[in-house]
This record gives sequence, C-alpha cells and structure tokens, in this order.
Amino acid sequence: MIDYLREIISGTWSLFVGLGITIRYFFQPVVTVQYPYQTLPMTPRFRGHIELVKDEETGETKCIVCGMCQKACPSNCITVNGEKREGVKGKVLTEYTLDFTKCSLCGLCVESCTPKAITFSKDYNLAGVKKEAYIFDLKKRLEAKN
Amino acid sequence: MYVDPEIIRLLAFLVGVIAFAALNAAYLVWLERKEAAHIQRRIGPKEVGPFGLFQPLVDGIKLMTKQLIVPAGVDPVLFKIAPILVMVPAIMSFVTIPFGETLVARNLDIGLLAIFAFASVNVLGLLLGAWGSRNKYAVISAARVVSQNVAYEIPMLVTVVTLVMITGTMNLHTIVLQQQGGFWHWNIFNLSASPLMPVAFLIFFVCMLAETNRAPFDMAEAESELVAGAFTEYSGMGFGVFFMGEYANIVIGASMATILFLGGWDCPLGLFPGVLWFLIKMYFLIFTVIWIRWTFPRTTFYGLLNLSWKILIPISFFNLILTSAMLKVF
Amino acid sequence: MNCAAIKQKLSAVGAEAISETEYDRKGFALDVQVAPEQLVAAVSVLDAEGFFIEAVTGVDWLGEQAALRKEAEAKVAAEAKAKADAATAAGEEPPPAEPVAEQGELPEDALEAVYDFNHYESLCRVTIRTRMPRSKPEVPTISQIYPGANWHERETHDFFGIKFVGHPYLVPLLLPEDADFHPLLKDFRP
Amino acid sequence: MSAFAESEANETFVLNLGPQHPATHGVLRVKLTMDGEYIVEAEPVLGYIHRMHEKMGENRTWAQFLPNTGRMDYLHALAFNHGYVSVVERAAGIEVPERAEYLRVITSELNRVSSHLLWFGAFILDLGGFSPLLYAFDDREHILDLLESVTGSRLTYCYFRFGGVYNDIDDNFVAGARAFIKRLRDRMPMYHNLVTKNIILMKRLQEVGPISAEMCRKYGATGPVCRGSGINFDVRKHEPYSIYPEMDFEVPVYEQGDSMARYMVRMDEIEQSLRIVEQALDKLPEGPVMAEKVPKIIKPPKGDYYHAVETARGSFGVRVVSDGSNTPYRLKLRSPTFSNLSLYGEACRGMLLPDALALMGSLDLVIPEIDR
Repeated sequence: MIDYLREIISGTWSLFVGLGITIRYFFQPVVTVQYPYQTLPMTPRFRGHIELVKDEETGETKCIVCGMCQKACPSNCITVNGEKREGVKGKVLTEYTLDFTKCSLCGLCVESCTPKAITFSKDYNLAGVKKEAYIFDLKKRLEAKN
Repeated sequence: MYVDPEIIRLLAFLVGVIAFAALNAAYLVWLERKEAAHIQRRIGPKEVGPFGLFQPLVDGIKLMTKQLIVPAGVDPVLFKIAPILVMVPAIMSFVTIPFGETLVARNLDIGLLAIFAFASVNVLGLLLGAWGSRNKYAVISAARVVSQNVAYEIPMLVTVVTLVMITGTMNLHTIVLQQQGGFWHWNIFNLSASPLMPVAFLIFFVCMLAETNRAPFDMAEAESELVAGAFTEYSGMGFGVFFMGEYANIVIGASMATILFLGGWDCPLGLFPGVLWFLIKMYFLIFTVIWIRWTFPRTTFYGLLNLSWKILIPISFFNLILTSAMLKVF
Repeated sequence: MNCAAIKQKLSAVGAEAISETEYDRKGFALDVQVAPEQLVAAVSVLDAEGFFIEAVTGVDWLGEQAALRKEAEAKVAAEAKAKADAATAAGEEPPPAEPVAEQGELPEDALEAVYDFNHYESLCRVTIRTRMPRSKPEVPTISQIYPGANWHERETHDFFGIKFVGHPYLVPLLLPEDADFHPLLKDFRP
Repeated sequence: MSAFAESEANETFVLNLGPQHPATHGVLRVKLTMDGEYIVEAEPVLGYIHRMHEKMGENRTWAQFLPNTGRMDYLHALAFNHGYVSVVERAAGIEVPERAEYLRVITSELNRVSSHLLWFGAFILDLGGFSPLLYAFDDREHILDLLESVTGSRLTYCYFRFGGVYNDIDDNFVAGARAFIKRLRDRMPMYHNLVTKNIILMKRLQEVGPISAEMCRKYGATGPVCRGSGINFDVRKHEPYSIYPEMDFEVPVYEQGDSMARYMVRMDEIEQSLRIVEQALDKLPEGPVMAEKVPKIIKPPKGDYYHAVETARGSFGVRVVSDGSNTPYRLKLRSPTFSNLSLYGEACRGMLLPDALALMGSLDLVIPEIDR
C-alpha cells in the first residue's frame, strides 16, 4: 500500500518536473536560424562542388590536364580534356566538366590534384528543375569570373 | 409581426456559439503550433501575417480546396457522418455553458448531464469513422478508442457525482454562483467538503485529456504507431472537421473544469467577476493541455487502463465515500 | 576457453585444415577449412563453446584453377629455362625441351562459404571456410544451430547462389523477390 | 453469424508496417501477422534501399571505396570509415602516426555522441514525445558544426585516409570540443529529468521487449543491444584497436535485457564517449597526421583480412579478400544492425503493437546499413 502510494506520488512528481523543464524552455530565446533571411557563414573547409582555381599570375587555370582527378573520382563524374598547342609547354585545358548529378562530394579529386588547380566552392544553395543545369562546365565558370 | 425576443436571443447565441467554436478551433491550432515551437525553441508559424496570425485562415482555405476523397471500399454513410458526429455535439455543448453571469444561451437545470451526454458522442464519431474507413490502422484505432472510453469515463463521472453531492445541483449556473467570492470558495479548494478536492481536480483533468484524445492519451491517433489512426483515410475538410471537433472538445473540457472546479467567471480575489476571468482560466487550462502534449511521451492503452482501474477509480471512489461521510457528519 | 582448446576440438570433428593465424596481421585467430559435410559438426562445437555468429558470406574463386595452372606452368617453364641457361653457361648443349605434360581438363573452380564466429568473453575469432564446386553449390544450413544465420544465409544465397540445404525459408532477402541473378559471382554481367 | 465466427486461423490479419511508416525510420517493412493488437508473427522485409556496396567495392580501387563507407551508417559514418581504413592498413601494412589515431578517436567518439543523441530523440519520438527530439538536435548540431569545421562535411564525412586523416585540427576545434563536452554534461541531467525519470516512459520501457543473453548470442547481436542484456562486449575493449587501450573508460552493462536497459546503456555511453574525447584532447600529441610512406596506389598482398570496430550500434567488421591488385577481390561488410534486427521477429512475438514499436526503436535501426 505504501509502495503504491509512493509510486503515485513520485510518478506525479516526475510529470511535474518534466512540465517544469519544458516551460523553462518556453520562455528562453529561440535557437534556430531563420534560413532564407539569416544564413550562417560556411566553414573554410566546407566541401561544396569543385571549381577551378585561377592562377594569380596568369589569370588562367592552373590545371595541367594530368587527369588525376578523373582517375581518382569514384563516380566518374569529371571529364578533363586538353590539347597540345604551339609554343605552350604541356597541355592546355579545353574542357573540364563536372557532372554534379553523380558527384558525392567526397573530395578525392581535390586531394589528388598536384598543382592544386581545383578547390571546393562554398556554394550550397543549389536547387533547380533541370538535370542539365547540374552538368557544370567549370572552365566556362572560371572564365565568367574573370 | 411579433417575434418572441427569446427566439432572437437564442438565434444570436447559436450564431455566436458556432462562431466561437470555429474561431477557437482555428486559433487553437495556431496556439498549439506556436507553443510547441517555443517549447522546442523554434519560432513556429511566422510567414502569414504578423506572428503567423493568418496561418489558420490559409490552412482552412487549403483544406477546403482539397478534394474530399472517399476511398473505394469504405462505408460511405458512416465515413461521411463521422466527422459531423464529432463536431456537432461539441457545438451543442456550448449552448448550456455559462461564460458569464448572464452570458449563457440556455440555462438548463440538467446542464451537467447534457454536456457529458454530448461529450460521449465524440467517441462514437471516432469509432464510426475509423470502422467505416476500412483501414487496418483505423480499425485498431477504433478498438483503442472504445477501450479508452471505458477507462476514463468511470473515474470522471464518479468525480462529477462527488461534486454534485457537494453542490446539490446539476445546473452549471448555480454551481458557479456557489463558488463566488474569491479563490478560497472555489470547489478545488473546498477542503471542508472533502480534503481530496485538489486530487479530484487532477483526476478530472486527466480524464478530460483522455476524453479529448489529447497526449499523452492520444492512442487513437498515435501517429508513430498507427500513422494517423482513425483519420488515416480522411482528406481535405473531412480531416479538417475532425481536427476542429477535437479542438472544440478541448474548449468544452477546459470550460467544464473551469466551471466545476475553478469558480467559472469569478475573480480569484473576489473582485469584479466577469466573462474575462472565465476566458483567462479556460485558456490557461488549454495552454496546459498543449504544454502537456509537447512534454510527455504517449502512454499505451493498457497503461491508461492500468492508470484508470488501479489508481483513478479507487481514488475517486475513496473521495466519493469520504465526501458523503463528511456531508453526513457536518 | 582458449583458442588452442578450440583448435583441438575442431580437429577432433574432422576439419581438413586448421591454422592459427597471426591476429595482428589478419584480424582473426583460427582459420578452419572444413568439408561441407563436417560443417554442422564444426559449428556445433563452436555453439557449445559459447561463440556468437558474426557473419556468413561467400567468395567466388572463378579463374583460380586457371591461375594456379598458369602459375605452375610458369614455374615449370622457369625451371626449364634456368636449367637450359645453366647448361648454356656451362658450355654444354642445351637439353631438348621436355614435352609439356598433358594436364587434362582444368579442375572446376570453387565457391567458398565463409563463416565468422566470435566470442563475447575471450578474443578468438574463428573463420570457418568450406568449398563447394561452382556447378553444384550446396552446403548444409546452420540456421537450426544459430537462428541468426538464417538471414546471413539468405543474403549469401542472394549474392552467390549458394544453396543452404535444409534452410527453412531461402527466398531473396536484400534482392527483389523475383531476383534470379547472383550479383557477386565473378561472371555476373548486369 | 457465420460471417463473424469462422475458424481461428482467420482471426489474424496481416498488417504491413512500412515501407513508409513513421516508426520505421526509413524504408523498412515489417510484415506483421496480428491477432487484434497482439503480434503473432513479425517478418522484417529488407532490401528497399539495397545498393550492393560490396559489388561496388569490387569495381573501385581501394581508395575509391572510401566515400561509400560513410553512406552505409550515415549516423556514425566515421566509425565505418575507421573500420575500412583499418582493415586496409592492416592488409597493406601501413603505419598510422599517433596524432592521426588520436584525431580518429576524437572525431569518431564525437560522432558516436551525435548518433546516440539522434537515436535518443527519434526513440522518444517513436514513443510519442516530441520535444526531446528537438533538444537532442540542438546539441547534435554543435557536434556537426565541430566536425564540419574539420572534415568539411556534416554527415558523410569521409575524413580518414589510409595512413592517417585528411586534415589536421586547429585550436578552435579543441576549444569547441571542450566547450561542447561541458555543455552536454550540463544538459544530461535535464534529459534524465525530462525523459528518463518520467513515469510514462518508465512504464513504457521497463520489462518491455526482453532480449535474453542467449538470444543475443544466437543471433549475433552486438553493441548496446547485447550490453543491455548483460553481455560485456565492446570491441573497443575486447580487441582494442587504435588508441583505445590508452583510454580510461567503462563499458556500461545492464542486466535486465528490456528496452529500458538498452536505453540506459546508450545514455551512459554518451558520458563515456565524452570522457574518451576529453582524455584524447588532453593527451593529443604533436606530429604529422598522415603517414609519409603511403603508396599512391595501394596493392595489399594476397590473402584475407578482418577488422572490427565498435560503432554506435555494435560491431562493424570488414573482411577483405585481396588478390594483390589495386581493387579488392571481395569486400564483406558485416553491419551490426543487420544482426540486431534479425532477432526482432522472435523478440516481439506475442507483444502489443506499441510495445513492439518501442522494442524496434530500442534496437536503433539505421536502414541503409542493414540493406547496404
């Protein structure tokens, strides 16, 4: 009988304790970020989709068309093409396509790049209605930036 | 042409009551969302109007423009009648609730009985809707609703009987009048009648939660178990009416607790009684109901049966016996 | 309970080969090779010792026999070449090349079922392997000893087509209900 | 009358719980044969998000498989990373610098806390309590922010590499981790007051869904499920890997075997993980985070290798068979919840639906890891 009453009282008390906790939070300020109006800065290491890096001296890409990124990619979403040109040492980049629909943002390509010609963008507001919009021509993007 | 002013008064009250019930149902959804959000440290609805105040309006329009799907295989009559059976009794109950000294549509001598009779129809509506929609989850929900009904009605009515013994009347208006003059006159603190009155209030409140299918007793809906329970097959306004009925029932339950235990329109300090006090008390109770929902996990229906038969019923009977003994002695 | 005792008990039921492996190098302590017929007996020993089942899986050794033969042939050829070289170096006439022995048809490649067992108290992971011909991949089920093997065997059946004889419910688990292909076989082409 | 009183066999009905159901957390389907609300038989149906990771592994180089590991158990991705890099390091004989091992343990223990927090919220959500989920997410967000600042990602980290880790941590991370430990320690009593000691929760979990130690053994259950049944088995203690032998922590074990025991094991593990992180931060040595002599193309010698790690849900083992080439010959992923879920059919027989769902929640299912 005593156990019975004790359980009722302790049980009821536990319920009031719970209510006390939630009401305390009720009067505390909210912690959420109101996304479209407020945004958080991206951390420097954020792994967005990749983009080509501009060489500060020449203003051109640093890519030497070695194809290491293409080989490192587990999902085969990078296509790199280059050609030999007169008077230029090494190959010249003609195409750098990222099929972002297949990319899993693992970053193995960036790691494999010896000349550090690709980097992660901090772009995360990616939404669209067409698949084609996500086949990025990174070379054009770089040129558009210039 | 002579028209009885009583009829005009009744009609005005009817319109008022329906408007009150619908407005409450709509804005309690807003309150629920806002309160839940703040308990969880979010903001909640904020896009439509200031503080999201027009959100219920938009929701209502959305629900009304949606197609009313009547799935193949359901019992068409039961399926359609069920939401109405939940909503209409709730509105009917408002007729006899005294919001203020003079603010009552029809003061019945058996007001208490009428309200509890109407309140039980709610269960019938849920049962019919669940059964009629021929969905396995809904059928399980129907079984739960009935077992839940058995569980809470007894302690609730025993508590009310205790109260009727003290007051000696079933007229809600008279019950409130007896409690006038400050919070120490309220039934919840009427310790000379029975020292267990605060406990009786708790029992009544718990049973009210169960009656209105609110958490932690929302086994009929139990979205993490039964998807949406009785409402699984309902769409558009069919679901909307169920929803509004649920909130209307909460308003009834909170009003009843206010009238029976908290002195109705009486001011706690005995000054300036009025409808405002009634509303403050009622909305505070509704706030508590929502607060409870966003705090506790759900019980199981056998948990509710255990609670009812092992704890609530013995205590309420004990209270009944104690009260009658004290009435006899003093 | 120690690994040596288990080793003895397993060899008592007729395991074909048991080797203690270096744990740090391989990650398991006992590597047991049994014939399909002895499997149930060997697993019963582990059950009696309180092991729990970690996983059941398979390995397809398609092309193993060909590779082995190639290796052997290369070895023979290398030996012959070494001999010839030695002879030339010694100024002798190189001996005539021996005719390559007819080796007949390749023995059939095998499918291997691999069972991993582990013990809750002591560190002794036992790997039991059993081989069966690819054309008739059948091995008795152990789901009556370890009910947990039920799903693992179904999964292995999905992926390799190994039939666990006596299994109560050998229908696809992870693959679609009507799957009749076995994706982890090396000759599987989607 | 005859329509109602048929033979007994017809009184059961089949309820398809899932594949889209709020309580199955993903796409698990459980075919329940019910007698009223009692479960006569439960048969989990798997494979709705089966992706054949094992075959993918055979078609990729050893390094290319790395991103896949985080996509099996997305809640404790780093432990799966850890298991895979460890087995390849074992096979190829790659030494890992000490600092890298410390970073692995720090990040994967933080990840374990985040996984347990999410489980906590989702479990209470299964039981019908809403707010604890959001509180747990609030705390978890801090871990995700910390891990994002190191790994660059919030869910599928892919942070470990053969021979070390991808990035070094900075002082901000250390300070942030310490602040987080303090914060969570302050919050734990709140969780216990709000949830653990709540009478409703106790009634729902105590003596519900018992799993015996023998059943765990027969089904190969590991992790909190077996530790809630009185079996003291934790891979971190049992076959120590990385720097766990140097850490001072306890393995919480509860004897009851009911849902409450599993709940308590996980809640206690949060504190133990915080202890490990704290110690590792104290002892963190200087040095490189990547071994110097890691070949660009990894070709482990022939043979097969096994390595197990303790994830938030139990023992995750990887068996690789190498034929000496640059791709795995065979890659077996032994996921813990696959075994843990396999006992569900037996465990929930004769239970009521709400209790069976509480039991399912207490198993802490992550469907992609079961289906792989």
